Amino acid sequence: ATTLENVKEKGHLQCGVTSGLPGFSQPDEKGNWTGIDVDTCRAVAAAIFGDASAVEFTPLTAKERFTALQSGEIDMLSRNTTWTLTRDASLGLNFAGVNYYDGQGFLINKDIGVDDATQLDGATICIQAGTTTELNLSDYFRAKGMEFKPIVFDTSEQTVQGFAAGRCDVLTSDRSQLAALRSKLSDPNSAKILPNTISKEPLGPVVRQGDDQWFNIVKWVLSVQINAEELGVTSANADDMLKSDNPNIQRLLGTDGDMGAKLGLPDDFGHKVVKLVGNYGEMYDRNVGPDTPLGLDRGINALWTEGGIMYAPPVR
Amino acid sequence: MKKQTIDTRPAGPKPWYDPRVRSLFFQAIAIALVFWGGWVLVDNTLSNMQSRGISTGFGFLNETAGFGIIMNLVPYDATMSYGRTFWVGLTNTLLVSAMGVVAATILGFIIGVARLSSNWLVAKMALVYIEVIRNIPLLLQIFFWYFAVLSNLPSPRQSVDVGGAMFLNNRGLYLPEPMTQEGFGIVWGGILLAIAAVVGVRVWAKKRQLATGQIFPTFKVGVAILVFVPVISYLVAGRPLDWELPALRGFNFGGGITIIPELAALWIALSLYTASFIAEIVRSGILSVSKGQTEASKALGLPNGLTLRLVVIPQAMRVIIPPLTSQYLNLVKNSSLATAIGYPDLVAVFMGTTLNQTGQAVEVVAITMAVYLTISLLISLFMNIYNRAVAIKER
Amino acid sequence: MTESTMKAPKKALRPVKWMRENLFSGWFNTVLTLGVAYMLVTSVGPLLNWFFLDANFVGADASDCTGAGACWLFISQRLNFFIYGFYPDELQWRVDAMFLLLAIAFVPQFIERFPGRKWLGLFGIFGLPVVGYFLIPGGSFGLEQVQSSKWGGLMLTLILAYIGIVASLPIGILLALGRRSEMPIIRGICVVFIEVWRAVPLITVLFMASVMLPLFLPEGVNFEKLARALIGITLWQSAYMAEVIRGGLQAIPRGQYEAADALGLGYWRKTGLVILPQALKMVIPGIVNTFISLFKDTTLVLIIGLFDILGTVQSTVTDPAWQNVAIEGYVFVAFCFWVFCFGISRYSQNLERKLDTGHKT
Amino acid sequence: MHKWYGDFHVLKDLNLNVAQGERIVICGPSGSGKSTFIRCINRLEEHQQGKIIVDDVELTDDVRQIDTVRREVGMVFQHFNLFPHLTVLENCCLSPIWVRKTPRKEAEATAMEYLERVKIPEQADKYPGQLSGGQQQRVAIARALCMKPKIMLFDEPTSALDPEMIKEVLDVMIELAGSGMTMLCVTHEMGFAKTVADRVIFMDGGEIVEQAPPHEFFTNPQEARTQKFLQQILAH
Amino acid sequence: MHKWYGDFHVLKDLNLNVAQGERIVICGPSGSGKSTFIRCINRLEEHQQGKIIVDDVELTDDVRQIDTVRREVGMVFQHFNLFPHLTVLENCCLSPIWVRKTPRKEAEATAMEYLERVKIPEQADKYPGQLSGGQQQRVAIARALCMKPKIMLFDEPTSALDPEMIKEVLDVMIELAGSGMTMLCVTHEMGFAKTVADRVIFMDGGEIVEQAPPHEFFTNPQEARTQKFLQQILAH
Ligand SMILES: Nc1ncnc2c1ncn2[C@@H]1O[C@H](COP(=O)(O)OP(=O)(O)OP(=O)(O)O)[C@@H](O)[C@H]1O
Ligand SMILES: Nc1ncnc2c1ncn2[C@@H]1O[C@H](COP(=O)(O)OP(=O)(O)OP(=O)(O)O)[C@@H](O)[C@H]1O
Ligand SMILES: [Mg+2]
Ligand SMILES: [Mg+2]
Repeated sequence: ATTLENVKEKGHLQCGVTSGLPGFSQPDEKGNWTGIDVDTCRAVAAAIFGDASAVEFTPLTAKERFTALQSGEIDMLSRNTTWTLTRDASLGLNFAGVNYYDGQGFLINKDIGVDDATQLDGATICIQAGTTTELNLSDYFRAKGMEFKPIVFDTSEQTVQGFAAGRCDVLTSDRSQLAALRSKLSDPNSAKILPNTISKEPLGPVVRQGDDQWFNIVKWVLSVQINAEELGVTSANADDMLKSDNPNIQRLLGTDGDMGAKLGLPDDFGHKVVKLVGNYGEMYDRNVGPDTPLGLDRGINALWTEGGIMYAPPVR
Repeated sequence: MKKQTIDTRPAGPKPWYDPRVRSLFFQAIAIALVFWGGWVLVDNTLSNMQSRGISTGFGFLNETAGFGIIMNLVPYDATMSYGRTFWVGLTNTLLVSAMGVVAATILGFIIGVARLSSNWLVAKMALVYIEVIRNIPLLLQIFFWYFAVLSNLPSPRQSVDVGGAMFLNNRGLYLPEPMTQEGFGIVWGGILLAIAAVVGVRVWAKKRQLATGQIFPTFKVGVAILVFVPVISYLVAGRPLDWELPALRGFNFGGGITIIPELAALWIALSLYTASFIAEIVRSGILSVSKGQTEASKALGLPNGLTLRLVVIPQAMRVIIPPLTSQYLNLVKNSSLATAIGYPDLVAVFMGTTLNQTGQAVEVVAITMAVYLTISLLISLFMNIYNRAVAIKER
Repeated sequence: MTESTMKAPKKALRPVKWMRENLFSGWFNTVLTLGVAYMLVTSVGPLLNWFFLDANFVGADASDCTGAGACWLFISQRLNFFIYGFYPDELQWRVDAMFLLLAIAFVPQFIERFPGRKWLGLFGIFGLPVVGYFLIPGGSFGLEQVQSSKWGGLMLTLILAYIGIVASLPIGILLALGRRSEMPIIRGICVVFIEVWRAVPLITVLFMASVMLPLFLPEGVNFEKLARALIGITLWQSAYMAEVIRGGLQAIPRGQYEAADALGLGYWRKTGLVILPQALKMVIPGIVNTFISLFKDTTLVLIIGLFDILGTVQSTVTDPAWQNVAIEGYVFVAFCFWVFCFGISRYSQNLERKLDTGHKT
Repeated sequence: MHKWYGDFHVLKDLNLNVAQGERIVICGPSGSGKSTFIRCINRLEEHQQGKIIVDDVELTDDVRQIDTVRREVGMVFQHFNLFPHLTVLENCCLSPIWVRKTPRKEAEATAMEYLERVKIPEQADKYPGQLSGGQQQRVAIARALCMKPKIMLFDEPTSALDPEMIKEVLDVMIELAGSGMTMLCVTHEMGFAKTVADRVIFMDGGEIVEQAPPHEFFTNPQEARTQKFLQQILAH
Repeated sequence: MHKWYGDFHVLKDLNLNVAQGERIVICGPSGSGKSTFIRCINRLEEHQQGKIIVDDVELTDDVRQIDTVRREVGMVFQHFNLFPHLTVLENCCLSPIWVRKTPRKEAEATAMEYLERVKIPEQADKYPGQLSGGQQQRVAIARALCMKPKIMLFDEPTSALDPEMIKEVLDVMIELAGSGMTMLCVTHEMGFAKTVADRVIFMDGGEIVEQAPPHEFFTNPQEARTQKFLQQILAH
């Protein structure tokens, strides 16, 4: 059976997320998940079922995530996962797009008095197991002819705890996470993020290889969100926009054409996604934007029209 | 009722009523089931892996790993292969297990004996120790030692400094590392000589004791030989040994030998936890030796120490060994909790990072499980041999 | 020869004498005593301060933790989460009901002469899982469904341990019987099964169960993550259980087997009516001890992302709203486990003592 | 009939006919194969050569035949082998209920009858552990009788008992013998042999050395080995 | 000498002088304190009041004195208490080697001598578990003798043995008595008492009720309690 059929049969989408990373996916006390990765899953659920809550989340450590996806334990993985060639090619996975452009950076204790990553020779560095970060770090230090000592933790909670406890001088991770992790410190001002970005980290949802329909669904749900922002469709005005005579918006919201049917989805899936979850900008602002505790500027994640690189192929 | 002698085997029954046939039949079914189950499993797995585009085979072991590991007993850097990460992980697992086994055994024996001490306070403290430690999950204890205790050590700049040669901080314990120079062969020679001499003295002392009954202070003399001969040869060779002292370089201490806190926390937690079980085993072992044995030994005039050494412990060992073996096995298995605090053991490195980077879960997990199975069979084998040696001969 | 009513001497000087005999007999003991006493004195004071005197018990959030000692209100504020995980507030009565039934079934086990405590115990072992099966997840009898992903905290810990032990018992019995079978192949299969499971660490088992199991099963067959963790735990546990039960089987004298044979009972009746009842009774303490170690080992599910009690505490100690409460959190979990495990182990020791004397009659 | 343990020939060419209602006492020095012989009869041990025919059923590997024979043969062991987790009554009812499929009520009634016959009806609800050795052995006899066997086998039923208790048990056995039950009894109680046996069999080294009616056996043994054995026994 | 277990007064004002070479048999009903008394002599039990002087050394809390006394006193227990993990020879050599610091060769030679004296030299390399009870007890005697003690204590050395074996052990003890060893022996074997004892002591309720040379003791006991006890014993 195809993944879509399986999901429909189950009645919900099984989505792999991190076990707790503010802004990306984090459960509250009641088990309600929030975050940009979580919203990506919700958008897919909204597209399939017209119900953004038809998702079950499986918290995964970085180590487990690919095995869980490969084995069929989850239907899609939305767990700030970096798109790399190896992962795409040899793990039997497909990356369905990018919902956050990130880069690896360093969080460092202010006391140490280091302003630049090139001064980090000999540092002890906390990382999370099973991430590209682990590999980038080796590359970076090797290229610079510097040495480092990696302390590898299973979960981001433990990584922060290790850093907070002074086990390492530097914590490295994607820059977006650094802000989140820093906010978890007892005194966030004691640490700062170095200006260097040592890698490209395009993060996005992942699906299993071999089911193109499912791959397309996830890819296009994300594209719909980005296009919606570009076209000015928001969850607030989605209903009004149904009356829009902009053909782009009509195709997006399903009032014109059979875009949904081509994917095996209801034609109004775009409307449902935007209405129930919002466009990309909303998703960003709600979870990681400047008004959230993470306070991340759009930066390169701004639309291409606004100087960023968020660019989605057209719904046509 | 009649009985007759006929020189043939009793006539065979119908096959389905013959217990031998029945048993063969059941066994055939069992074997078929196992093979069928195994085949289904393998078939499913292969077809699932194929349909999901997962590569199979062990070729990945030769690919470049590309990630760093903080502690390696075999040479390792990021340019080496995944196969090498396996050895790094395995040696780290073996190291912490061996350290744990030694420490837990020593501690366990001490606490077990303390539990039986005539000193009320000591006995009660041992009791409290045992009851507290063994009733709290090990994972929690590892977290406690790692996050709550070791992390409270000073930062590198405020290190506890022992004579400028040893340093203790929250990055680990730094010890000077001996660097052998040219001419160190003489010292090696001295060490070998000393060991040979000690063995010689022991043999001689035993002979003399057999012959004259005098007991030679073998232990003290042996220690003296072991200390002085190498020292003298060291001096004679012109001190061919440099110590690389750890020193603060940039962020951290460099040089010397480092015991990282992950290792320390894991080691402490494993040892303390297992020791609490071993203590109980030792205690019940000692109690299992009947009072008559101690009395007989006292009646023969043997003092308490000798009674313990010559009469009680040898007999207690018989009771102690089997459960002790399973504690050792548990310790080795529990060392895999390393992954929770980032000690690079087999599970953390190989079944963790390597598995994740290569995605070859089935192969990696199979190798890992095979390793644990081998270790535990080896330990069982070794302990069984020992156990047979100390078993009591009966009629 | 006449003063038959002479009293034992020096009765009045008891405490002094007691101290001399038990604390200060010989220089070695004196040194030990003084050393231990010094350690106690220097550590108990600060610990007391931290635990009680300087600790904060009341308040609403982190800002009320002003004292130098422990911040216990962190625990009381988050207690609900630690006990029920994400289980919906308004449905928590269902969990409470299970806790109550659990208490009703097992507290009487500690009370000698409680009427019908055997039946309560049997209900606890066989009935409770059935009740729980309907009550906790809901979905039938008009109960609202609660996904297993919402289960967590102490409740999840107990469910894991409980089902693990109850389910592993029958499998363990079969394996133990198989291992003592006269059929070499059956015996071989059981030996291999038991030894393999006993040799591998639980976290590899959990890892396999949590992420790899679907790979081994035909496409489309799938269970929940919790169910898979339970399968892993149960199989792993049943190997240990088998060894405990085998110990009991071995302790049954040959005469019992022969007498049952002579009465014409077949293999299964002999085993079910004569051998197993005796063997199981004999190894109850062993079973209880296995339970304790399983109970402690359930904390490892944290590593596969289930929120057991340690998992919930770990996830909250990194909550930015609370600072530096890691130690309080760990102490709380440690205390919870300790109370359970210590209680049960005491119970098993009692039992052991009783069975011991029971044998001699 | 022959039997080997490995290379060790325990039972050599035994040949014995027991008529219905006959009471046979088997004696002989330790290790002579008495127990092995008697255990072969209800197939607790397997024999390798020859035939054992019990009540017209031949004992072979066939499980049905083994079951049939075991139903017809009651056995009392030296060490009682009562089931300690069952009450006396339950011990007695076990086989009737599960093997003979008697209704429980009926089985209990029969059991009480036999318990009365061995003179301990008042102990029915106690556990074996609470009884004295003699009482336990009597329960064991009652348990065997509850199967209503045609033949009773006794393997040194009194040798694990204190002297006072031996009498209790022997009395029950004598009573039983009086009622016409076919009995094979391994014992060294020569008094018992004299009182009830129709035939005494002397075994040594796995062979039947001599068999004779008791008065003849005791007063006028034919074989040297028998004479020697009797001297030892009677010297006590 | 007095001794208490808690509030229980086990030994009441015992007063006894034993001359060198004297052979004393102690008897009395069960629980009368015989074992306790004899165990006090080499301080396996502590006495609370009064003096025990062995070979001019007084037994006090002083460990050195306890050691000295234990070296001079050999003891044989009811349950042998041999060390099962050592061979017979090693059992015998243990104390000579470690306590008396005898060379092993010499110790072994002496041990063999004593093993010959108790008539089991051929068992020297077996383990105690491989011997019969009587043999074990003889090893225990040899082991005690190997210390060349001045006094030997026996606490019911034959009561755990089968009748055939009792004789073996008693023979050894009689031989030993003949060689002039000082002996204190708790036993109910009146035959032995009659043969070798210089004095028989009767204890009851922790007191010495009567002491007398054996023929007088047996033929003409003074106290009512003794008479009653003797009747019981001799009725056997
Ligand atoms: N399972 C066995 N394997 C090997 N040899 C055995 C076995 N059981 C018994 N034997 C041997 O068979 C011989 C006969 O044993 P059996 O128990 O029948 O003797 P017995 O006449 O009943 O002696 P006792 O009076 O001591 O009970 C003995 O030599 C014994 O050692
Ligand atoms: N450790 C002890 N604690 C308390 N009471 C004891 C202890 N040992 C012995 N007794 C009591 O002291 C009394 C004397 O015991 P002892 O063993 O000396 O008697 P005995 O004369 O040797 O008897 P037996 O002939 O049965 O060996 C008994 O009443 C016994 O119950
Ligand atoms: Mg026999
Ligand atoms: Mg006594």
